[in-house]
Amino acid sequence: MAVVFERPKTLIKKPFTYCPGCHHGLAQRIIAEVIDELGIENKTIGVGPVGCSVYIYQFLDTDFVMGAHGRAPAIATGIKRTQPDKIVFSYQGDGDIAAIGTAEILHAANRGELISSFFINNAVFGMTGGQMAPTTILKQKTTTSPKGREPKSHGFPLQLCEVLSACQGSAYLSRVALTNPKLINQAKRSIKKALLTQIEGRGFSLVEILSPCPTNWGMSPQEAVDWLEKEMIPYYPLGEIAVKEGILHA
Amino acid sequence: MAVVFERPKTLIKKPFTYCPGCHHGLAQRIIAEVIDELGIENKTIGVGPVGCSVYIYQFLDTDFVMGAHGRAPAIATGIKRTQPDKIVFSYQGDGDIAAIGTAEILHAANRGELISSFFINNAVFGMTGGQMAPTTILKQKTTTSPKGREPKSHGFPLQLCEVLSACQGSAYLSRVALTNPKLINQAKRSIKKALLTQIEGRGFSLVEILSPCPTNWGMSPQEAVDWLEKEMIPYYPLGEIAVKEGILHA
Amino acid sequence: MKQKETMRLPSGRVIIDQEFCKGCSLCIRICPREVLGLSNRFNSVGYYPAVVESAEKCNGCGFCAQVCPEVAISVYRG
Amino acid sequence: MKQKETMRLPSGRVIIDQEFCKGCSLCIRICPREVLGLSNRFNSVGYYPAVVESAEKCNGCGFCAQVCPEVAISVYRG
Amino acid sequence: MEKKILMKGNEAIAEAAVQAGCQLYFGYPITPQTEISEYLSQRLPEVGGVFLQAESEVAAINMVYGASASGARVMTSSSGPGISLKQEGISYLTVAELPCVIVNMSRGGPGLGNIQPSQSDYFQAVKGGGHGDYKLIVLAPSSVQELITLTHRAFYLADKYRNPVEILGDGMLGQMMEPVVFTKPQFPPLPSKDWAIKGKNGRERKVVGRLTLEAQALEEVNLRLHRKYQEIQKNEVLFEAFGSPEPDLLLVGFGTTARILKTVVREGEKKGLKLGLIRPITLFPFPRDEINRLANQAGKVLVVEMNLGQMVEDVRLSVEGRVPVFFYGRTGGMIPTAETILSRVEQIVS
Amino acid sequence: MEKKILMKGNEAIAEAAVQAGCQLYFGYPITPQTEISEYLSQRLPEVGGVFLQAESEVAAINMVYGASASGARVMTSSSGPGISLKQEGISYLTVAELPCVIVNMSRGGPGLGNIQPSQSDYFQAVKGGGHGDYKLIVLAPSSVQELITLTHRAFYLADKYRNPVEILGDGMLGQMMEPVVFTKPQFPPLPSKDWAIKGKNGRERKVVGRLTLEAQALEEVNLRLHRKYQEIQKNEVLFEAFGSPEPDLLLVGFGTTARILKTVVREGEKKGLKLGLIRPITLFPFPRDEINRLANQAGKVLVVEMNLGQMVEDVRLSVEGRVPVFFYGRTGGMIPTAETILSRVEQIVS
Amino acid sequence: MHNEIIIGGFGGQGILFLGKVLATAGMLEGYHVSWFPSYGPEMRGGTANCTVIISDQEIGATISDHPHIVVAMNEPSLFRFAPSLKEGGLLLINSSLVEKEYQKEGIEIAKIPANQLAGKVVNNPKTLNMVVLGALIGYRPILPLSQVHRALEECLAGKEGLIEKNNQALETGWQYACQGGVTHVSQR
Amino acid sequence: MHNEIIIGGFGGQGILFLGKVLATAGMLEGYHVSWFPSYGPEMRGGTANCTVIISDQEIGATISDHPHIVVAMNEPSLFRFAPSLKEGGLLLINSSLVEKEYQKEGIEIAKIPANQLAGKVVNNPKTLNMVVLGALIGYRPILPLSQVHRALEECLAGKEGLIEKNNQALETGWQYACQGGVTHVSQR
Ligand SMILES: Cc1ncc(C[n+]2csc(CCOP(=O)(O)OP(=O)(O)O)c2C)c(N)n1
Ligand SMILES: Cc1ncc(C[n+]2csc(CCOP(=O)(O)OP(=O)(O)O)c2C)c(N)n1
Ligand code: SF4
Ligand code: SF4
Ligand code: SF4
Ligand code: SF4
Ligand code: SF4
Ligand code: SF4
Ligand SMILES: [Mg+2]
Ligand SMILES: [Mg+2]
Repeated sequence: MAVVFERPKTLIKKPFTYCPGCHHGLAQRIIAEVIDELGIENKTIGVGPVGCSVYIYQFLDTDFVMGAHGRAPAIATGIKRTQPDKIVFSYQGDGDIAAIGTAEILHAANRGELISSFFINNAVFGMTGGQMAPTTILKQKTTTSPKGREPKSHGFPLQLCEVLSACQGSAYLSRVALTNPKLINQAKRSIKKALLTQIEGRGFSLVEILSPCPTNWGMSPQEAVDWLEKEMIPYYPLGEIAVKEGILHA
Repeated sequence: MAVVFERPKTLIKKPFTYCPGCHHGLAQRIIAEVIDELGIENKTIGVGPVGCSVYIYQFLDTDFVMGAHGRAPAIATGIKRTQPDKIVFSYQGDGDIAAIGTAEILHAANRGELISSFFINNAVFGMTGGQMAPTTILKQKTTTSPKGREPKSHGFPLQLCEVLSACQGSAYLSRVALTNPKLINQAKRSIKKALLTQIEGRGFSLVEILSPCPTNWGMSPQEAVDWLEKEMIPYYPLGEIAVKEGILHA
Repeated sequence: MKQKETMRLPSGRVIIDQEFCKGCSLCIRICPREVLGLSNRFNSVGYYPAVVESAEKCNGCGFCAQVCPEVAISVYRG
Repeated sequence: MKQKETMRLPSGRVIIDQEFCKGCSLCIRICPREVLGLSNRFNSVGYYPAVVESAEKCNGCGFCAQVCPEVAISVYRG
Repeated sequence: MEKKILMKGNEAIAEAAVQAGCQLYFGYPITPQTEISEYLSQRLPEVGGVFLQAESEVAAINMVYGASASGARVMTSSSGPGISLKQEGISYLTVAELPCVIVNMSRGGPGLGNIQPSQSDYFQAVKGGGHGDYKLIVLAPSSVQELITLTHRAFYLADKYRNPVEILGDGMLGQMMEPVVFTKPQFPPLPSKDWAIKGKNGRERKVVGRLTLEAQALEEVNLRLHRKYQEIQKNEVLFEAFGSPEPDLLLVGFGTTARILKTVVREGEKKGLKLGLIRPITLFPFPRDEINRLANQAGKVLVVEMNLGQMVEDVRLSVEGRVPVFFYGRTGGMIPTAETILSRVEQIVS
Repeated sequence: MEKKILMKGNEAIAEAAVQAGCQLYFGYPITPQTEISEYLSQRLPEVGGVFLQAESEVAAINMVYGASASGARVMTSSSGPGISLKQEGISYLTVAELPCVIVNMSRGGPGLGNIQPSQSDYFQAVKGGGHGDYKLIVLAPSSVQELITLTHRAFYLADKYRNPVEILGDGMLGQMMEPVVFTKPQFPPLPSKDWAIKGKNGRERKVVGRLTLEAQALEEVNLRLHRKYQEIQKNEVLFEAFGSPEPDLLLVGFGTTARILKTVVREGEKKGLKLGLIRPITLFPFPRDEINRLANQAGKVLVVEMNLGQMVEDVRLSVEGRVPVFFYGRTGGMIPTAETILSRVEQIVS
Repeated sequence: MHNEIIIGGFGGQGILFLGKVLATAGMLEGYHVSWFPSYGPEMRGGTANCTVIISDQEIGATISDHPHIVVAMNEPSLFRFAPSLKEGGLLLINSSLVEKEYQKEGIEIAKIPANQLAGKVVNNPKTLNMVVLGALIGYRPILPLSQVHRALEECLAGKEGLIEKNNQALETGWQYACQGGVTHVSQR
Repeated sequence: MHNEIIIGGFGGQGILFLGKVLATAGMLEGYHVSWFPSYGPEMRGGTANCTVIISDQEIGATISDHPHIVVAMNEPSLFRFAPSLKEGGLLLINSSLVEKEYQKEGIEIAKIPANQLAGKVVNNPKTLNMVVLGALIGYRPILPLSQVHRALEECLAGKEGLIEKNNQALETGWQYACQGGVTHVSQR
């Protein structure tokens, strides 16, 4: 009997600790699948963030380093510069990567650092209970934008991929979502391209994954998926934002 | 007898403490002229950085706040949010604004914070003795890139205006140089536009001023001006990078 | 409660791990054949997990497994 | 050394503050009329400042003052 | 508001800040203090104030710097890792003599640690986590009611001395609810903030954070600050004494620990133990004379902290070897129980 | 290199680091230590190492974290404000038990301060500027030669105890030249770094910086660290005693100050004063027993620092009131002169 | 008078609110009270619990090592908190969700089918927390029921529409307890 | 033997190098030596100075409050450092750049037209620092000239092409001093 779908090898067999309907688990599964397909599980090192994403090390069966909030790209840089033969990726939330860690991700991209970042954009600070993130969309209510985000006091939703696309070292930037099988397949291709960008030594790569946070959005998993598609994607258009051929450093 | 050129009122009459041929003084003179022309000297508050630019407070006759390296945009935000009727600007070097202060300037821009930033890009850390800056151009030798900047180890020259142009709150972004009277006049227009952007409440504004650092470039003032024109401008094309009409927050 | 709820059919076979499932219903929503539903008994963590309700309808497309955030579903065909 | 070196001409008049000047020569380079040159005596800070060498040639265009990083030059016309 | 209401510690601080005239708040979320932000994001706009969630703790403390330089009452809050990130900014605030209130709802460290209550940031708060010879005024509340009164007081002291004030709480104080009464903050009048930058507007221009690149100039600044700290030490010590007036053992603890020590005193009494408790309310200025006096009376001291021994150094410095000082600590978010402390007490006393 | 050469302190540290096998350096320029970066930007690539100028001190310390987790010998350096910014990262390094060397060429603070030599970051280094119950090993060199030997030692101790080591120098030590001889670092063998993450490659996967969200788990970690610190206190104390074996006054000072105190001892001798000097070389672990012993012998202690009184607290904690402890300090980048100290000494002795 | 009460269950069962009403009632009655939630770094559903202390003395720690009352709103919290119950303490179990039996000597065990009562009697499943609170006061009358009603009203200030159903739920639980009484006292 | 020497002037006059050669010579001669630059936050030209201490004892502070020798390579440094000279100390002035006179009792004042000598005699204006150093050793023979030559060679390792001219400059200064001798001893 043909296997249509089974758990990837690199995904440790235990239940995720995420909320029902959260896509953190889904994203991690896809990363695990790509690692399996590339056969790089033995030389991959993940760098965890602070945020709900932090639990990734309990689920992905690779070496892991956990560090301070927002600094994963710097930590990853330290690892990659020490061990250039390893595949190093960071896995970060929007608070982590686009708020406190802005400088670290931007300069990693600008250096063309040979690392890959997977960025879970759920438009809120999930772990701390749903505060406004730089990626919170306009009018979205959060616990620190109780009347909805409005530009005058809170600023605008930050489009990280677009920002990073102005950095010369960014070799591959892509934005994906996981709300249906087609998008999931596209996401998987993007994640694979990102890791291949690294493996081929072409430059910095990042995949932004739009992801629901039903708990803090105050929605059912289904509502959250709908909201993501209808409200979030218009602010964060899916697709490849930067694809540079050749080796940037050459 | 007609006055062709005289010292602006807002420029305190004492000799600059900068090196011969450094354009810090020139930039400050132009800012002072614009302040005079707009008649805003009584309600302008400058925020100093750390770097050679820090001495601005000794020369510009407005209120000033001096703070930590790279944080001027955050300090300016604190001031502007407290005193929305004041004109608040930061004056920062490339190390200050594009290295340690990356997150602060990016988020000030992204919030569309009603402040103006004047950014002196001299492609090195001047005050500390000529180390590589994010803006150091490729092949440029500095005390920490002794063989010349090369992308693989040091990354690429960072184009801050282009990066900030991806932030929705950026209403006016412009890059200028001060190497001849024509460019100086253009620069002055840009600085005026930036302050007007703030005065009219339209959003965040920044003017990047390419500037020689003869001391750390190891050149005579004249050579430095030539080098700036021939080597730097190709990396940092002059012109208005973002000009948004209307009030962004509206 | 059984640990695994399985079904067998010429076209598709779906296994839902009842202890991994958190009852988010995303699989139910995506299934083109209305194969799945929610159990009315909660699992040991306290969730009402998805169960196969109309095994015979399954075409083995794997959509349910693709979208399951808990990687609780395996799908086989043939 | 005199504190101010001045010149008068129908067209232009340039005043260079010898104590502000750092002898960078940028004014000399930009002057379309070759009015300016460097002094061979240093000022109290130790720089050899710019001086007006051919006052009669000045057209009062103000370029020198525009580019002077030390704001050491004033220009008048008429 | 004279009515007793049940209120969460974090919300009590936030409301107390508003009542003390706090006009701006800049912060970045971190458990266990995020409710302060959340409350103020709603409340400050209501009273015409400003709430701004900064991009980081570093940005937040520098926004505080700007707002304080503008003459406003301003607050920020965080916990462990975030407070560490603020150390540079705090050092700058002290030397620019900018008043502000910084809340640390301390949690288990080091590193990411956890979000359970802890007192292991005592050294950081009291000795100076940043660089240079500076001091913060540090207040250690021990109940939700006191969070209110000390928040009021923090704003007053900050302005009185032009110095940042840290409120050193912990996850328990921030998260718990207790009945409180809001009273109007009442303090002596303060000098006007004529140093604040408001645009020169005709008068002499002002500069906040002037450079002191000459050693001599900076030494003068530091000596002036030092005299200010001595004045604070002289004027502002607060502590609470509790239990037997003639104790056989003096307990010393602050904040949450002091609450537990009160239970210990009461339970000890039942067992016939005469125990005294001194609870420093100001950690800087530290009540060293009072501790010294009471310690000598008691003959023995037991310091209890939710860390591995930090304030105990200040207690030792207070008694200078005249009586033995014992220590009991739990760490990493563990809360000492009255039971265990009592058995430690019995060991020492017997 | 057995030859005596004249070398600048900062360059000596940098060269010593290379000799100690330092493979990576991450830093951000700041006076008075930038020559360390500058030297290594040239030197490390020569030996196949990595020099990277980070975008900030925060990034630098986290790059160190990554490199150390990879099992490499790694260093960073900064001064005052930059070290403050590193406090969060330092706290993380301690709890993840990642060895590394951090150099602080201390300058006048607080805030921007100036770039003159200072010792006012003692508390930050020794008590812990970051959050949580942790300790750094802190070494205080006092000559360019010692910068070399202590840099060697710093790498050794870091690896031996899996703990960050801070070298606390100052602007004078960093900027001055003295004759030095480079000797090969020689230390006992170290355990292999089998905890380093190198890709699981068939074996069990490894995780550095594991979460400890349960209080009990974190307490266990902290207690284990605490035992390690006690072991360090037992094994690694270093100090130098100088001057009269039976002094009438014991001087205590570290680093640059101790150099000046040696002059004081010699000048005092000429005036018939019997002075002893103890110079702590390790600030943590602090030579408390030795100071206590010598202090009791001398009967009086004078602590001199380039700050307003920081190490003096550890001296007081060492002698616990048994003999009087006096203090003399300069701050803000001022360097105490032998003359003034001597007149202070005469006051005290008479 | 000194009572330490731990209420444990799933997120969404209204546990923190239950605790708040209880603590408010204690406050209104003139006691010292404290309320302390469990709070995790994690937002992901799972357990929620809180500790309420009501005392005639100043309250020390606001957590409880040996509570006088444990309310187990679901199975995991039963096994987590029941073992620490003080000798003679009350274990109140939401039998709608707890199937397993629990054995411990020297405590009093009471059961209430709170979900059913809230759903069927009160006709509002969300009031199950007040059903349980009513039952708690029924089994252990540490505070007058009237005070609990007042507290409930105070806690619902601004949401007056909810008061009636919740008051009814309180009554329902209280009556169930008073009628059903203690279901089981374990022997030493 | 204990000598504290301050050399002050403009940036670009080779002051730090002068100090380095002097300190190296002291080291080669077997003394304790230290070299300490003034370093500012500012890169903007202006003054440069350094302190060299040569001693038969361990060196304490590497700065000097009362130097034994002050070398003033320009006017600003003359007025900055000369006042602190120790009683009986030597003030060596680069008379090519210093026009003003300086008066102080109890010190020895010597002048050398270093720029002229470097330019005209050595035929290399950049060697003015070595001219001054030669003169310093001429006026105060604290170290053998031969050791200074050796030190110079060591400091120029890798730039051997420069050795000859600099050696010549050293000689020139030294001879100028030995011939001209002390120009002026101020009276008490
Ligand atoms: C320095 C520091 N500041 C704040 C925090 C608290 N904190 C933990 S997670 C988090 C944000 C999480 O948001 P995000 O990165 O979007 O991840 P998510 O939980 O949404 O996946 C914050 C602010 C921290 N741990 N450290
Ligand atoms: C936190 C911190 N890090 C480093 C420094 C040291 N520092 C002073 S100025 C400067 C950089 C100056 O470069 P730039 O901003 O380009 O200004 P410039 O001097 O070139 O005008 C640095 C790194 C500091 N003062 N504070
Ligand atoms: S809080 Fe949001 S991001 Fe975190 S686990 Fe729950 S749904 Fe996912
Ligand atoms: S160092 Fe460079 S930037 Fe600084 S004053 Fe000199 S020329 Fe200007
Ligand atoms: S495999 Fe396809 S048809 Fe079968 S249950 Fe899943 S989604 Fe439905
Ligand atoms: S998608 Fe997965 S977790 Fe959600 S209900 Fe279906 S099987 Fe359960
Ligand atoms: S005004 Fe014009 S012509 Fe006259 S000196 Fe200046 S540049 Fe030359
Ligand atoms: S441009 Fe100005 S500073 Fe330069 S030489 Fe001319 S007058 Fe002097
Ligand atoms: Mg998020
Ligand atoms: Mg610069």
